[in-house]
Amino acid sequence: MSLVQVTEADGGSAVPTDVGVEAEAGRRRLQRRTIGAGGWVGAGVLVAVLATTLIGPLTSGDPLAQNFDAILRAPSAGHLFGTDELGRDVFVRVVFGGRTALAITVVSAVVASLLGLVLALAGALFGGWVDAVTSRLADVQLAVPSIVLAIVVLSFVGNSFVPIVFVLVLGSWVLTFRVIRGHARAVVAQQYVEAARVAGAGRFGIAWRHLIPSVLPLLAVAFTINASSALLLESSLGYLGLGVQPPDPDWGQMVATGQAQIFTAPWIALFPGLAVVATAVGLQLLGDGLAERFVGGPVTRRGLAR
Amino acid sequence: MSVSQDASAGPAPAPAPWSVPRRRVRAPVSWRYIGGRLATGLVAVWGAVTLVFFALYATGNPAILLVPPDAPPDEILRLTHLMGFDRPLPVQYWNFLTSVATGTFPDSIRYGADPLPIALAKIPASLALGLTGLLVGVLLGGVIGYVSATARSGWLSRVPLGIATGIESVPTFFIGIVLIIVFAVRLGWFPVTSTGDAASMVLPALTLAFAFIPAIARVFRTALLDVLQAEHIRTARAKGLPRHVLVSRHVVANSLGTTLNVVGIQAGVLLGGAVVTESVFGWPGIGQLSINAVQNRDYPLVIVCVLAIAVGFVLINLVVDVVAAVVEPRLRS
Amino acid sequence: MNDPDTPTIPGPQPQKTGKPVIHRPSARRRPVVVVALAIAAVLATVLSACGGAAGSADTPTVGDELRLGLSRQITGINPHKGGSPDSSGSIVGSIYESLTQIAPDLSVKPGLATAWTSTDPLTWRFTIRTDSKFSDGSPLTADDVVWNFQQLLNPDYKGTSGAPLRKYLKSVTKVDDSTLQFSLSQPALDLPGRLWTIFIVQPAFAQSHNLDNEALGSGPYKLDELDQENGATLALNTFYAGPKPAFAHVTYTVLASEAQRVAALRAGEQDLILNLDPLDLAQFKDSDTYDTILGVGTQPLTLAINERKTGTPLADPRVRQALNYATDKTTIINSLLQGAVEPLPGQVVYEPYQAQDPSVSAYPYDPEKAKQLLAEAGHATGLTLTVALSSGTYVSQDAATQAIVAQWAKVGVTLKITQQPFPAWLQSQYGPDDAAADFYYIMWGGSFRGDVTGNFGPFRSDHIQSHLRAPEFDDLTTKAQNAATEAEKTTYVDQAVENAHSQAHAIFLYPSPFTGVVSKGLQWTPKPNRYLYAQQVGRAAQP
Amino acid sequence: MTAAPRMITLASELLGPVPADEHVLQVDDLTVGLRPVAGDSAESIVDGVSLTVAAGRAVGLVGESGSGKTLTALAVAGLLPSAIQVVGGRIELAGREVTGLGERDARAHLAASVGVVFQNPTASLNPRMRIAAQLREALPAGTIRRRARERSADLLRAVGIADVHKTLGAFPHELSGGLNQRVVIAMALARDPKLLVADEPTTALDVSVQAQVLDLIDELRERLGLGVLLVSHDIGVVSDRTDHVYVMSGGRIVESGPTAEVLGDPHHAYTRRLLAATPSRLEPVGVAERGQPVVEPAAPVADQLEVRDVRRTFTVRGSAGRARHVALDGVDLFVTKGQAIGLVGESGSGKTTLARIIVGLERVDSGVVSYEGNPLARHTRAQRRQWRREVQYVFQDPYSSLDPRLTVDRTLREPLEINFPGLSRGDVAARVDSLLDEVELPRAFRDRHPSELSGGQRQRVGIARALATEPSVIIADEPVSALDLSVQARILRLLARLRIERNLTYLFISHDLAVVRYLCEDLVVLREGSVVERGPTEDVLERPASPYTRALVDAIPGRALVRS
Repeated sequence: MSLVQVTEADGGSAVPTDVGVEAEAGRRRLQRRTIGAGGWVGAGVLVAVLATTLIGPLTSGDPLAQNFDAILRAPSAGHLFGTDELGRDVFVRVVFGGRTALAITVVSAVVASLLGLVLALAGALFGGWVDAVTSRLADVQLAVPSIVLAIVVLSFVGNSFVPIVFVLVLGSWVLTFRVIRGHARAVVAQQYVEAARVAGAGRFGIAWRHLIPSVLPLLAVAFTINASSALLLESSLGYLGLGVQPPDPDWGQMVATGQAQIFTAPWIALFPGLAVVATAVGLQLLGDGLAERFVGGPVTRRGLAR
Repeated sequence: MSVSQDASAGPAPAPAPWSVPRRRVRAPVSWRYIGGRLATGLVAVWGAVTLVFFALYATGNPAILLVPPDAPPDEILRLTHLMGFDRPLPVQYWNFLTSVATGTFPDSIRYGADPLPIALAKIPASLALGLTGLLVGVLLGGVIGYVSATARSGWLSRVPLGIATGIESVPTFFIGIVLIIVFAVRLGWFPVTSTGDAASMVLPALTLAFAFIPAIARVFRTALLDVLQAEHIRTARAKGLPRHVLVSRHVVANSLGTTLNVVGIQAGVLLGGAVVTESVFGWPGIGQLSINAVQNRDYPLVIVCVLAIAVGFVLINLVVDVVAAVVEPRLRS
Repeated sequence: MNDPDTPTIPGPQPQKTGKPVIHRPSARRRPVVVVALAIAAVLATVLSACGGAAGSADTPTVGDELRLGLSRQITGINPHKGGSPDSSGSIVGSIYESLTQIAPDLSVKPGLATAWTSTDPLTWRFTIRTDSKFSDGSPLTADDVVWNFQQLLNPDYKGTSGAPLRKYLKSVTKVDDSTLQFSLSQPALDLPGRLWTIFIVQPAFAQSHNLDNEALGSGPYKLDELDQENGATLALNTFYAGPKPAFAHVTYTVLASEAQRVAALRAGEQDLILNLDPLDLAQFKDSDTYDTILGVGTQPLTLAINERKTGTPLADPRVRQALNYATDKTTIINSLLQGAVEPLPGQVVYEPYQAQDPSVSAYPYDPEKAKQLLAEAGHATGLTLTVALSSGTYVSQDAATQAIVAQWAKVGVTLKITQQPFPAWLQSQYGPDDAAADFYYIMWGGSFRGDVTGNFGPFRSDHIQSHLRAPEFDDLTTKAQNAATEAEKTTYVDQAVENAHSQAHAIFLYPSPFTGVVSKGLQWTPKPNRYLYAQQVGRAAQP
Repeated sequence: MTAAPRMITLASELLGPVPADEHVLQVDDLTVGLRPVAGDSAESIVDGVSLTVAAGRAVGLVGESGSGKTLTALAVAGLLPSAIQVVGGRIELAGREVTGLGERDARAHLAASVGVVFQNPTASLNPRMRIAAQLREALPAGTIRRRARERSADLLRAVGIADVHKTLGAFPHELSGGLNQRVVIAMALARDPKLLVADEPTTALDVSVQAQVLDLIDELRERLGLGVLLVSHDIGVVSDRTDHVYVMSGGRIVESGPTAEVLGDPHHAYTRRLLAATPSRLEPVGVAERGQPVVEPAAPVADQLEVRDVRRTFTVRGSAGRARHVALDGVDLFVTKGQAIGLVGESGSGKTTLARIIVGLERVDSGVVSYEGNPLARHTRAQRRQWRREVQYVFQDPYSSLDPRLTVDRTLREPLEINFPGLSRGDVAARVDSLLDEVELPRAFRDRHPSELSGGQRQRVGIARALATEPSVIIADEPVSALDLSVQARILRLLARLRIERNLTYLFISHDLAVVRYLCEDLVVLREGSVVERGPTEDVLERPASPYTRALVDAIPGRALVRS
C-alpha cells in the first residue's frame, strides 16, 4: 500500500448528502453573480445624480439669483423645473441643493461607517467590557429615535454643517456597528481565526488579515444604507427647518417652503422631493445589489438606523 | 446572548453533526431575564436623558421665553433665578437626576404644570396611531413578503416588493404631503387637520405604516425562504399535510420569530417616525408634543417626552422579546 | 435569534454545504422597473392633484361652530401672562375681560370700565360695571379687580404682565363698589389704553387652579377644552352680560405652518385664517367660499440693528444710513407683498398709532449714495454682516431677507442669514450684544393709538430686545412718556421720530401686510392688530 | 433510554404481517434531473436506477456523497426539492405506480405508504411545535382528537420511549438527538407505512445511540413486516443491518446483490475501493513501517505535555437564566514525546474542550497544563513563543477552518511570516512549496481559494498550515470525520506518514474507535468530563475494563466486516 497517493480523487464534500452537489453548483453560480441589474441601475442613478450636482454648478446659474419678473413660472425650456416665489430657477437650486445634501450625506455616512466599524471590531476582538460598553452605547442610541435627538441637538446647538453631520452620524452609526459586530463576532468564532491564533497571530494580525477583509463588503453595504438613511434624515431635518439654512438651497427645506404653494406651483416642492427620492432609490438599489452579492440577503435600513 | 441560531441568522461555527445538544432544561421566560433586560433598558434611558439634559441645559436659558417684550431687562434675571437656571451645571444635573428618579419634575414652562401628566396624556393618542400604523404595516408588509416569497409568477413575486422598496426611499414627510394632497384636499375623504378621531387617523396611520412595510416585507420574505428550505419542512411534507396547513403551521409560524425581532427594532421607527408624522398631520401625540416642546425650549417637558419615548422603546422591546420567546420556544432556554 | 446583533443580516456566506440552497424564487432579480413605474405613478398622481381652483373640492358652509385658525402654538392661556395675537392672546380675549378694550380702528373703548377720569397726572378713577359675572355665575366685583392688580404689582408674582405695570403704577384701591382709584408713580396719559391687557380672573379660581391651562373669566365665552399644541374649543358663557355672540361654539385650531393653513383652507376646514403669505392669497381670490383680505397691518417691520457689538461698523451712522439707501423696499413690496403696502416713511411710528411727521420721509433706494456713504465710513471694500431670522415668525420675512441679501450685495455688503427657531432666535436677541446677530427682524407695534411705550420701546437702548446706543432718542422718548399734556408729548414724539430717522437706528422697511382668508358666510371687520376674538365674528347677512 | 419497548400492538399487526418477499417498492430505470432553468441544460443526477425492496426486508443503498443515493431515496418518498424532478422511469409503491398519479393523489398515496427518517433528527422536527402536536399531524387524517393522544403515546412507546408524557409535552430542542430520532421514527410509523426510507438515520448520532436506533429499526421491520430502504455512506452499518445492498456511484448503481456477497466478494472496483477505505479495514501502521521506535523505551521518559486535574465549567446563558455545564471534571493527561494518543468519547465528553485547552484556545477554571515540564502560566515570553510554535492544531471542519478569502498560499504564509520573521520572500515561497509537497498537493494549488478545493484537499491545507511552524506536537480534533470514507483513509495515511517523517507527537481526538485504532498506540476514554479508561489501544479495545468502553466498542458497526 503506497503511502503517497494521487490526491485529485479527494472529491466529495463534508456532509454525505447528494443534494450537496447541487448546492455547490448553486454557490458557484452565486459567486459569479454581480450586484445585479438593480444594483447597476442604482449605481447609474447615483452616478447621474453625482454628475449633475458636481458638473451642474459649472454650467448653470446662481441658485440665489432672484428675478422678480419671473416669479412662480411653470417648468419650461428656459426654467427646466420652473421658478420659485423669488423667481429663482428651481432646477439650479435643486442641483446646488444636491451638492449640500450629498456632501452632508457622504461625510456623515463615511464617519458613521468608520465609527461603527472601529467600535464593532474592538468589541468583537476584545470582547468582555469593551464589547459590553459599545453595545450599551448602541442601546442608548437606539432608545431615542434619532430624529428626536437630532431635533434636540440642532435646535439648541445650531444648525451648521458640523452639528448636522454630528446628528446624522449619531443616527446611523448603530447600523454599521450592529451589522459589522454580528458578522465580526461570527468570524472571530470561525475556526480559521482560531487557526491563526494557534499559529501565533495577535489581535491586530487577525484583524488585519482576516477580519477587515471579511467585513469590507459588508461595510460597503452598510455605507450605502447609512448614506440613504442619512439622506432621508437630513431631508427630514431640512423639512422641519433644522437643516441647512436658507438662502442656501437644501432639498428638504425646499420642499417645506414650497409646500405652501403646492396647489399653485407644485414644481417648487415636487422636484426637490423627487431628487431626494431618486437619490435614495439609487442608494437603496445599490445597497440591495451589494447586499445580495456579498451578504446574501437584505439588510433593513430603517430598522436599524432609525 | 446568542442562542441556537435559526437558519437565517449568522453562521454559528458549524457544530459537529453528532454534537447535538444533549439536554436543555425547559423554563418559561424568567423574571431574572426580564429584570436583566430592564436593567439594560434603564442604562439606555439614563444615557438618553443625560444626553438630552446636556444638549438642553448647556445651551440656553428658558427664562427668556417668559419675558414679555415690554418688561425691564432685569426681568430675565429674576425669572432665571426663580426657576433655578442660575445654579451650577452639576447641581442642576443632580437636581435633574433626582427629579427623574422621583418623578417630580419642575413645572413645564409653557403649561405651568407638572410635565409628566401632560406627556402621559398624549400617549394614548400616540399609541393608537402607532399601533394602528404598526398593525397596518405588519399586515401589508407581511402579505407582500408572503406573496413575494411564495408566488410562482415572477410578477407577483416582484411587483409588490418593488413597490415596497420604492416606498422605503421616500421620506416620511413627502409621503405625508402626497397623502394630504390626494386624499384630504382633492378627494376630501379625510380631514387635513387631525382631531384625534378615527377619520383623521387614517392618513397619519397610513404614512406610519409605509415606514414599516418595506422592512417587514423583506425580512418576512427572507425568513419564509429560509424556513421553506428547513429540513423539518421536508418532514412535514412527508406527512402528506395539505398545503395550507403546511404553510400556516410550519412555514409561517417558524418565520415569525425573525420577523418579530425586526418588529421590535421597528418600534424605534414607530416612535421616531411618529415624530415627523405627527408634526406633518398635527396629530395630538407625544411626537408632536416633543417637537413643540423643543422648539419652545420647554426643558422639563422635553425631558419628560424623551424619557417617555425612551421608556416606551425599552418596554416595547421587552414585550417583543417576551412574545418572541413565546412564539419561538428555542429562545426560552 | 434573540441576539439583537444579528437581526436580519445573514452572516458570512456559509461555507458548508450542509444546507442546500435550492428554492429561491427570483430572489435576486431586483424590481427596478417596478420602482420606476411606482415613482412615475406617484408623480402623475401628485401633478394631477395639484393645481386647479381652490375650494372646488367641496363648498364649506359656516355651521353652528365657528372655526378659527391660529398661526402659532398656544403658549398657555394665563390672562396675567400676555400672549401672541396669533395664538393665546386671541383665546384669552374671548374668555376674559379687561377694564378697557381696543376697537378695530385702534381707539380705546370701554370694557369692564365704563368711564375714567384723571384727577391729577398721578391719579385716575375708573367706573366699572356692576352686572358682570364670571362664567360660573359669580359676580365680578371691584374687590376682584383690586385683587388682580395687587397680584400683578407683587414683584414675586409669576404673572409677567405685571412687570410693565410696576414701572409706573403704585396701587389700585377700591373707592366704592363701582369705582377704582389708580395711583401712579409717573404720569401716563395713555393709561386707559395700557390697561387693556390686564384681564380679570376670578380670585378664588386663580388661587386653586393652574391659570396656564384652565380659565374662569367674565368674557363672552368659556373654555371648553384646551390642547396647547393643537387648539381650543370655546362655548358660550351664559352669564355674560354683554351682547350674545353669533356662534355658540368656537374652535381655535393651531395651524403653525403656511402649508397647513393653505391645505386646511383648500379642504374647506376653516372659516377664518389670518397671516397667510400674500402670494398664497391669489389661489383663493376666485373662490366661491372665501374672501381674501390684503391690507396694511399695524406693525411696522424693520431690521433692528446691533450697534453695541464690539468693533461693529454699525456704530457709525453713515453705515446705517447707507444700508437704508441700499434697500429697495418698493421692489420687495411689489413682488412679494402684491403691492399691499407702502414703504415706511422712515419713521418708527406711523398711522394709525401716531400722527405722521410730515417732515420725515422714507430713505429712497439709492445704491450710489449707499456706496458713497460706505466709502466715507471706510468700508469701500465691503462688509460682512449677519441677520438672524426665525422661520415663519413674520410674514414673507424669509423671502424679503433673501431679496435684501441680493440688494445689499450690489453695494458690497455681504449679509449672512442665520435661521433659528423662534425661541432660540429670541434668546440670541435677549442675550449679550456680542452674541447677537448684526441685524434681526423686528415687527413691533403698540396696541392702541398714542401708545408711546409700545411704539418707541424697541428703539430705546434700554429695551430688552435692543442692542442700540441711542442716548438722544432715549431721552426724548422718556420725556414723551412722562409728558403731562398732549402737546408736550407730541413735541417730544416728533423730535424722537426725527432723531431715529437721521441717526438711522433701524433699516426702515414697510408696515406688515395684513392678510387673511374669510369665509363668505362670515361678517368680520378686519382687525389689523390680528387679535381674532370669537365674539367679534358674526354671520353674514343672507343674500 | 434503552431499547426495551413494551410491546405495543400497532394497526398493521392486527392486519397480519405482510407476506414476506412481496415487493413494497419497485423502482425501474429511475432518472432524476435538475428542473431546467433558462440558460441551464437539464442534467440528470440519478441515472437509470432500478431497485426493489421486499416487505420485512432491509435493503441498503451505499455510496459516497454525490453518488445520488439520497436523491434516489427522496424521489421514492416524493420529497425532491422543487428544483429537482423525476425525469424518467417508474416508481411502484405498495402495488401502485406513483409516477403516473396526479400531484394530490400521489401525495396521499405516498403519505399513506412511506415513512421517512432523516439524517438530522433535531432539524427534522419543527422547532416551535411540541412533540404531541407534530405527532398528531402525522396520524392519518380524521383521527379523533381524544384518540390522537393515545395513539401518539402508543407510537412513542413503540419506538422505546419510556417517559411518554414528558416527551409529548416537550419541544424538540429539549430532547436529545437519539430521542428525537425515535420521535421521527414514530412519526414515520404513524400511518402504518409499508416502506420505511431511512436516509443516514444515524450519521448525526453518537455511536452507542446509533446502535440503539438501528436496533429499533430492525425490530420494527421484523415485527411490522416493514420494507426498509437504508441509505448510508457507512459500509459497517449497511453490512450489519441489511440483507441486500445496492452500491451507487456517479448517479448509477454499480453493483448489487445480497449484502454478504457484495461486501464479501466485491466485483466492481468502486466497491472494492470503498471497502478498503473502511477504517476498520485499515491496516494499523506498524512498528515496521515506522522504523526505529522514536523514543528509547528504556530512557527516562519525560512528559512532553502534561495536564493535571484540569476543570472547566461553561455557563450557558439564556432567557430562562443560567445553566452550568461541566465540561471537564478533573482530567489528567500525560503525553510523552513521540507518542500518539487517541482521545475518544461521545459528544459532550469534554474531549474537544481538553484539546482546545492544551493549545490555549480555551482557559482552565483550575488545574495546570504544562509543556516540557513548565506550566503554561509560568512561561516566559520566549517559552510561550516556542510552545505556540511547537504545539499545533488540526481542525475538524475543513470548511470553516480556512479563510475563504485567502488563497492557499496566503493561508500557509501566515504562520511562516509570524513565526519566522527573518525569512525572505523567496524562502517563504520555497517553504510553501515544500509544505504542499509534503501534504501531497500540487504546487499549482497555491493560488487556489478554499472554494476551489474539495474537502480532502482543504484538510490537507489545514495539515500543511499546522506543519508550517515545524511543530513537535500535533493535536487533531476529528480531522477526518467530515470526509468521505475514501478521502478519510487517504488523510489518515498522510497523518501516519507525517508522524514518522517528522517525528511528531500526536494527540488524536475522535469518536470513531476504528480511526483511533489505526493511528494511535495509546487510548484515553473520556466520559462526561472524566477519564474512564486509559491504556494501549489494542488492550483497551480487546479487553475494555469499564462498561462504558465496552458499550462503545460493541456499538462499532461493521464488526462482521472486519472479521470477514
